[in-house]
Amino acid sequence: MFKRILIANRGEIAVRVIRACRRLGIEAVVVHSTADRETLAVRMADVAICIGPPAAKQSYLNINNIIAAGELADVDAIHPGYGFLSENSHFAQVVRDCNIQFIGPSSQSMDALGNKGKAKALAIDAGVPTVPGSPGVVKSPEDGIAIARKIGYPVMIKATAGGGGRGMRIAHNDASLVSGLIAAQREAEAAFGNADCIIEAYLQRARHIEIQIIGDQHGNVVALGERDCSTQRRHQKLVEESPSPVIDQITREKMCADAVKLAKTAKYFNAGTVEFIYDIDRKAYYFLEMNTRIQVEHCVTEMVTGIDLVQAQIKVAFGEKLEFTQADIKPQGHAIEVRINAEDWEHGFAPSPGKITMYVAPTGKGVRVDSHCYAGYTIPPHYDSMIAKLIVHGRDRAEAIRFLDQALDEYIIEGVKTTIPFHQRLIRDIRFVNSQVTTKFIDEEFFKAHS
Amino acid sequence: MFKRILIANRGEIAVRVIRACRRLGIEAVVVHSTADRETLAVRMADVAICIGPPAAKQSYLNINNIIAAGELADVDAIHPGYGFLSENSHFAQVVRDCNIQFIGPSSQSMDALGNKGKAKALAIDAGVPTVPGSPGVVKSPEDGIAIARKIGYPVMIKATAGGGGRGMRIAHNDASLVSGLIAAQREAEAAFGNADCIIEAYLQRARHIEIQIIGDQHGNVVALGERDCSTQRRHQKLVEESPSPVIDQITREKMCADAVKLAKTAKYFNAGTVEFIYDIDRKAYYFLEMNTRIQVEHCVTEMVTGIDLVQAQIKVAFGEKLEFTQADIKPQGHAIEVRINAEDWEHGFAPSPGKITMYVAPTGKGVRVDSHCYAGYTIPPHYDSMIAKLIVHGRDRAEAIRFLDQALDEYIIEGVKTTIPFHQRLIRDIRFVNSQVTTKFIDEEFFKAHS
Amino acid sequence: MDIKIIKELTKLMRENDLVEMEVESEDLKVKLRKGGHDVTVAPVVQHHAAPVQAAAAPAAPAAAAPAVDEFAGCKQIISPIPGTVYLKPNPDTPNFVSVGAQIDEGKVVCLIEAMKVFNEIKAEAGIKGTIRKVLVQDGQAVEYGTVLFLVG
Amino acid sequence: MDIKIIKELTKLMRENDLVEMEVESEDLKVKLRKGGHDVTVAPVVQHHAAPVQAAAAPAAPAAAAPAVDEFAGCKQIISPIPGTVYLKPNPDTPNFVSVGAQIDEGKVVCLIEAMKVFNEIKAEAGIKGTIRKVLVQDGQAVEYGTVLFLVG
Repeated sequence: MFKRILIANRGEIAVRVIRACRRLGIEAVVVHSTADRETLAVRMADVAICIGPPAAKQSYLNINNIIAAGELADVDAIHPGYGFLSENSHFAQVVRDCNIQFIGPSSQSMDALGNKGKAKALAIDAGVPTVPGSPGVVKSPEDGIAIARKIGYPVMIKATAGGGGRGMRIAHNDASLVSGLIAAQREAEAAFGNADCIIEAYLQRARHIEIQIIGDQHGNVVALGERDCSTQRRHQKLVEESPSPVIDQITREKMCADAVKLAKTAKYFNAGTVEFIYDIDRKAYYFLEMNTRIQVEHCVTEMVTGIDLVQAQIKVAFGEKLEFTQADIKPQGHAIEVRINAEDWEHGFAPSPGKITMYVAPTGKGVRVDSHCYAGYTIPPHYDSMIAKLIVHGRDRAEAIRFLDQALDEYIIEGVKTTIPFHQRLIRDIRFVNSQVTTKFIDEEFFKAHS
Repeated sequence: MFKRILIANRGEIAVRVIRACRRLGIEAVVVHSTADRETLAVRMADVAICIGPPAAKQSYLNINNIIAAGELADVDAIHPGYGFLSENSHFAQVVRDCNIQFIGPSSQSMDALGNKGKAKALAIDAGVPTVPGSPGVVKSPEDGIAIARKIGYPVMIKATAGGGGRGMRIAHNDASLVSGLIAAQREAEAAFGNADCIIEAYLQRARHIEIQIIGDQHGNVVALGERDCSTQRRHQKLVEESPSPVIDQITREKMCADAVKLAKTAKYFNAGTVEFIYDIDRKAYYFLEMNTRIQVEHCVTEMVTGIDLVQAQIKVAFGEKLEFTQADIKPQGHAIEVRINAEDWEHGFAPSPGKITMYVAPTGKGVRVDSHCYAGYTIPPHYDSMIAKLIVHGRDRAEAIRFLDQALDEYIIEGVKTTIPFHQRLIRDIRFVNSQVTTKFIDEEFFKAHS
Repeated sequence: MDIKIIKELTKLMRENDLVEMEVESEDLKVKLRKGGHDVTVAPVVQHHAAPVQAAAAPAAPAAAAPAVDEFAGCKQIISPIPGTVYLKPNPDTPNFVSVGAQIDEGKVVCLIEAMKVFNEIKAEAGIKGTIRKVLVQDGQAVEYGTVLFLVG
Repeated sequence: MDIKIIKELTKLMRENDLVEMEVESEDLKVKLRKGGHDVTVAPVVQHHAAPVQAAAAPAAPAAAAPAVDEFAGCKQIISPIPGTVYLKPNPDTPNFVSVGAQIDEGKVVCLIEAMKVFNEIKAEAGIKGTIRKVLVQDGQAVEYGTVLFLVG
């Protein structure tokens, strides 16, 4: 097994990876910016190395300094976490060129799957259903209009390099298609340095359902069931759960089989997530995109399957074979995760960085909190506003919601505003309780009802 | 179910009972001394009522004020926790006389089992093996000598009203028997207002093994397996685990059956613990005493059985039937609990009260922390020094010890001295790892090896 | 910490006739209140959620906080038990004591009903003088330590 | 917070010739250190457990902390990358710079080996004057922000 791993990330995922390293007897090296000296990850790490000033571009995205730190600390492997450089195939390649193992897929499959257009083509090749849309990049407004008319309005315009809701636009007619396409291209060029966009059918009532997979370097790929992440605000996931309350066992198995098929087609190894959009009315699912990294919401799958995904990820990166087969995966009970952020939910979820003066996390049977925060910690304004992920695991969805309600009630965080009150309202909303939420629920309905 | 429960206790067990109440939809009323205004229990409770000044005698042992608080808050039941009034049958009776349910056994069975002499007689009646010794209270030094000679030296002199190691003496010959008996009687008179002592054979190499039982008011009693609490310092438990690494399945089943038999003989309901001493050389067990309350180490049993003992205790107090039978009890894996105290272990475990300035509890799969502490909390000097119970649950003992090692390493507590470093040494001691510990190990061997 | 900051703050209080002051910065929290007693050491029953007489209780200490100089040096009579205060022997009679009443050790000042028993609350040894302030209302729920009267 | 308390403390420091001071009360924690640079903003690689060059590193900042007045107003040259410092071009030659050397913008002051590459560290724009202090040793591991030289 690896002797020493560098964690090129921060916050809760850095702490999470350190915990996995500990369990595997691996030393953890954490790199950090000058703003992150006092973090729990720095404190827990065996070695901590400062790599730059607060701005992510000069620290957590600074490939040179990260590699230099890895060589200085003589690490065997680099874990990229999520966000930052986790899906940067150039970074993965540089790491490997330096004879350091990258804990992720090959640069080739990352390239093939990380680009929305290429990934869709790959899905079509593999026979995985995709949202009706342009066969590739839209070449011109005229090309776009032709495609949109063929699919039928409304359509979605998406930047191929986008993610997290950026570079997306809905068009209801030819005019808004042209203006939306130009705007999306401009936004994508500015944000990702790549203006390429595609067009897809826009589903009116949809749920976001994703399949967690993991593959080893020996060609084995196993699907670990789905996560339903339909409760989103502006395409940002707020709540994730497993199993999905809206799909049946046959659909579940088909989706899992398709996810495995896609991963095998791309010769994928590492943990990964195949995202689908599920059309509630047609009861049909379509491939959306694949994330070639560990995800924020991986804990939901860990709770129901009992598998430690980060440990498994490290093991397959080392070259080990998966310790389980598809037949071993028997998810138990129901798990829900909510993201507790330092945000003022009543004022457009405005970030609320600052010092946490009091912090008591909930605990008890079926309650898990993944966090890097503690009383006395100052949340810096430079990065995301996540405080913690609260994950509950009950025998069924009703029990999980009850546990969640109690855990949110018990959670004490003072000094910054948090999204705890938002989640308390959300999980008592009858639409959430009855699983009638679509991906548009929060943006279009929830706030009207709760203001 | 009860609508509102008063918790006549403090610290982690008050928090633990509040959590159980929440899960059952019951309101929690916490009573507290003036020293405990800032505690987590007071903060979490639905209602908090101050009942007296810091001294326990005037607050947590002040029956009048506790009952007055219960009537003021109009509660249905009182949970006594452990320690304080939890085994005071007079208190139980007063509570019931006020038409409040006492979450514990009947005063009669509490009386019969709480007194060591009576309990032993009851065990003999029930056919449960007891340590060879005096049939009842030792009437005179001459009587004592006769009994001791019959059993064979060394013998143990024990106050019938004693507990926690107080009022105990070992005698190796007639002379030390006489002096020890007189001293023990004097000590017992002073400490418990009752000078009665008994004499028993003194086992040279013993382990402390106890059976967790729970009974309902319909005559059902179920045994939930054993806990091995052999790692003790001056008769104070430091580490508890389940299953015991030294007993076989046949012995386990016999002990469980005997515990159930004893409880049924005493018409016992409530959670309870039947304590045995296990003679390593003779591979024989003897009844020691019974605790008629929830115990500190109940969490160990919860982890391996999956049963929430505090919730079950509240349910049977309400009159519900047990939701499981003996056949349903199938303990899984191995659980270990260590008590993290605010004590300076290098200086005779001297209490180290004060303000906790930094607090980050470990987390992760198989890790549970029951605590009332947080950064900013001041541990008052008036009560016990417990900070937290750290409980781990692994597939086997080796995995549990590994989890424990990692969790202790992760645990950050600053501002007070803690027993974390002691536990880190202990669980790496080859004698502990190989389960060769006797109840005398810490006092007689560990400190010599580690100083 | 340096006493100067406190001195400065108390000077500000004096100059502006303030009785209470809270200053909080990122690392420093100062709370000052003039006078002989600090209400925080004698709160009433805390009702966090809903149940018993929720609304009345938490508001009480703030409302009852007296102007400080006036009551500086007063002694407190506190409740020794959680219960319900009765200021008069029975509904038709006057209060046991009112502001201005002279009391002496052993004088009954109110009743506290606890466990169906009406406990007479008497001025303890050393409590002697004039009732300066009544801090509870008839029928109010109190806990151990709730200040009932100020005597000076 | 009030600056007075800091002034009082610095006065105390001045009067008693102290270079460092930590004051902590229940609510207040003050840490003062005289001089032009604060070591806490420029630590070297932190080695918590065992692995890389464990012993030498944590002791370094305290040992290197200069008497304050002497270096007040000095500018810092920091490491832009984690790596290993080399003070001389090769083992047989003198250091690039030593205490007392005059430097100007663009002057190479040391090498930092990172990723098998020897990076020349040059005085940045605005850094000009005399090398007053060398804070690292030849072959020492540094991280981003480690102060290498003081220039005044």
